[in-house]
Order: sequence, then structure tokens, then C-alpha cells
Amino acid sequence: MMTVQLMSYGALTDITGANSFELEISGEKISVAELKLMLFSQFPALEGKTFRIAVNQRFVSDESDVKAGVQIALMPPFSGG
Amino acid sequence: MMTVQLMSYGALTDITGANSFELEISGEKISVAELKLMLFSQFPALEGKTFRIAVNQRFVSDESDVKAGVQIALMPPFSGG
Amino acid sequence: MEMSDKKPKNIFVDGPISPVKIGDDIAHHQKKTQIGAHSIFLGQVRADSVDAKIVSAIEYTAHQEMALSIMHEIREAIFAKYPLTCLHITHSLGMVNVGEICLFVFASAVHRKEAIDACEEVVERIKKELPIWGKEILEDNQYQWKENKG
Amino acid sequence: MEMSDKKPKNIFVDGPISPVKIGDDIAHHQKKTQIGAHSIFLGQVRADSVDAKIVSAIEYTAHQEMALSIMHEIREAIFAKYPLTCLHITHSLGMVNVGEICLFVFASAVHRKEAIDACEEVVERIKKELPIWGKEILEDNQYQWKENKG
Repeated sequence: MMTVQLMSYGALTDITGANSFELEISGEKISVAELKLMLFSQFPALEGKTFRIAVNQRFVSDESDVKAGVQIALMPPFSGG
Repeated sequence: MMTVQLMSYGALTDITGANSFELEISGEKISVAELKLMLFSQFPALEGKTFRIAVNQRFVSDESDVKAGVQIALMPPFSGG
Repeated sequence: MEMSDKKPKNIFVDGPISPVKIGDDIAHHQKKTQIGAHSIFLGQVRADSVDAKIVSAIEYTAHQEMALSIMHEIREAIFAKYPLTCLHITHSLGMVNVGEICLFVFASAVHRKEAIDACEEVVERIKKELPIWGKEILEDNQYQWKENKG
Repeated sequence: MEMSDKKPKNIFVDGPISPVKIGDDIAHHQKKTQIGAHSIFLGQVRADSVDAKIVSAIEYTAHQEMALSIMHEIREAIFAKYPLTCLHITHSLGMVNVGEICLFVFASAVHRKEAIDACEEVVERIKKELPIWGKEILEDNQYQWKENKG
């Protein structure tokens, strides 16, 4: 069992309800792809959205690992400036 | 006999000595090319310089006419900004 | 040429960027007498209409740590590419009303070409690469998340 | 889009352009809420060295009437080419000391691309087309006539 911290930004906060939340995951690590499936199951509206995932402030691909204690950011397309 | 008004600008004022001066010309009109020759004879240092001539605020070519009463501007390359 | 610093600089300010601050920043560059050209970009919040409602403000949020770290990389790349004298970036967080300034990019160089090209490239990269989001505030407590166009 | 005026506008001011005036001009655009982007170019007098002597100031002269009439044509062409909200040009005449500002080009538009491209094109055309001359003042009452590089 492990806990990961998630932050959601921009339009995604309308879906996750909070900017910051935790997710409990069985096992010691999962892939980003598996994490996404968990998120889609918890927040079905996420599935249609374009967003990128950063783990500990680095953008990652679906094959990357997510381990206990990391910080995960869910980021929709940027709109600064 | 006719009189034309000349204005010189930038580095050319170092050669003509004054910003504004008059030139007396025999006849009723001359070409810009002829005017240049008169200027080179009066101010020999002008001959090596790059400059454009405007008559009544319009750039003219060597074939244009210069008539009595016009204002002639002698303009070296611009260096504004 | 001044090298960019090693540590990420803060770029964020709360609320709008004041025109007086912009004038002051320009004045502070008068002692840098090697500078021949400044190129400045200002983003101003526009009264766009969204479904017949008018935008009255944009509320900006950011992943601040990531934004500063990415901005630092952009600075390094820009200083490596262009012989700039200096480069200053300011971006608003929180509420910025229509007509107010939310982005200030200020590039200075010996010659104009470098200042102009660097300023434009920094603006493009900020819009594309910095994790910042704008929430367009409409009438009646409604809102819409802003989307940057290519 | 605002059309440019029919009569040539003055662009000349005596002496340097004050950073406070620049800040004020920016502030005055906050009520134009259709603007999304400002692009500003500032020319600053540089302490160049000429034959081991340092430039301390530039004295600007112009064929003012011709310059205003050519600037008017440039404005018309720029407004025809780019959808600008507004365009303001200020150029110094007379003495401008090192570190002070001698040229201020201020282009505003709904979107950034137009403001940036128009500002750059105006700067290039001003340098190439306006009959303005700079006399670089050196030490010991010496001087050299400035030459713009391509």
C-alpha cells in the first residue's frame, strides 16, 4: 500500500474538486498509464481531457513509474501570458 | 538668372558651412545633374560623399529639373533612432 | 555580456503589473550605458466576449516551482543564443482586471535585432512552456478557462 | 480597428524621452480594453567608443517636414498591413545624453503577433527612411556623424 500526492491545475480542478488530494494505491509502484486508469475511474470526466503529468516536477510518459511519496501534477494546456 | 534655396543636413553641413544657403544660377532651369556639378565646384569635398537630393521635399533623380524658387535639400544617409 | 544567474529568479507578482513599475524599470536601465535597444512586450487582459458575456478579469494560477525552473532554463537558452545585456520577466498571479497588465518581458541589448528577437522568443516560450493557467471571470459568477492560441 | 488619421502627426520632442512619460502612455492604454498585447521598442543612446574617445551624447537634427510626411506614409502602410489598435512614435531632437532614450515606438493590437511584427517593421523603416541625423558628441568638443548599420 502506498500513498501519492496529486495536484490538479486549471480546468482539471473543476473535475477533481480540489487542487490537492491523495490517492492510496496497492503495491509498491505502478506505471503512469495505470495511475491514469485509476484517475479515470475516480473522475470519469478526466478521460476526455488533454493533460500532461509531471512526477516530482518532471514531465513523464505513460511507461514511467510512480512510487510512494512522489508528487504528481495533472496539468491541462497552459494559458499564461 | 534664378535663385534656389539649399538646405544641407548631417555631415554635409560640415562641408557647406551653413545649414541653409542660396545659389544663383544663370538661366531659367537646370537639371539636378547640372546643379550637382555646380555644388561640386563650390564645395569640392561634396564630390566624394553619398547623398540624396530632394526638391520641394521629394527625392529626385539626376534628370529632374530645378526651377526658380524651389527648396533643395542635400541629405546624407540617415542615422535616426 | 552579463551571464544569467545560477538560481531561478522569481517572476511572479500578486495582481496586475503597474505601468509606474514599468517606467521605473526602464529608468533603472539608464545607467547601463552599453545598452542601445530595449524591446518590451506587455500582455494586457482583454474584454473578450464568451457566449455573449464579457470577460471582466483573469485569475492566474501556476505550478510556481515548475514555472520558475522552466523559466530558468528558457533564460539560459536565450542568453546562450542572443548577446543580451539583460532580460527581465514579470507575470501576474491572482486577479488581473480587464485593461491591466499581466505579463511584462523586457529584453535589452547593444543592438536592436538581438533585443527584438530575444523578446519575441521569450514571449512565445512563456505562453507555450510555463505551467500557468488563466481563468476568465465573466458576469454572474460564471467563468471559463482561458486557452492560448498557437 | 481605429483608422490612422489623415494629417501627419508630430513625432518629435526636444531632448530625451522620459521613462515616466512611457509609463504614463502605457497607463493611458488601460481603458482600451480590446487591446491584448503591446510591443514597445526603445532606442537608448550608447556610450560607444570612437577612436578611443567615448560618446557622451547624440545631437539629433531632422528634415522635420519631410520626416513627418514620410512617417505618415509609413503609418498608413502599417495600418493597412496589420490590424493594430494604435501606434505611437516619438523621436528626440537636440541633445540626448548617453543612457537616455531617443526613440519610442509603441504598437498595440488585439493579438501579440500583429503588435510585435508591426513594431519591428516600424523601427526598421524609421531607421532607414526618416531624414534624421545623429551627431555623436565626444570628449574635447570633438564629434562624429553617426551611421546606422543595416
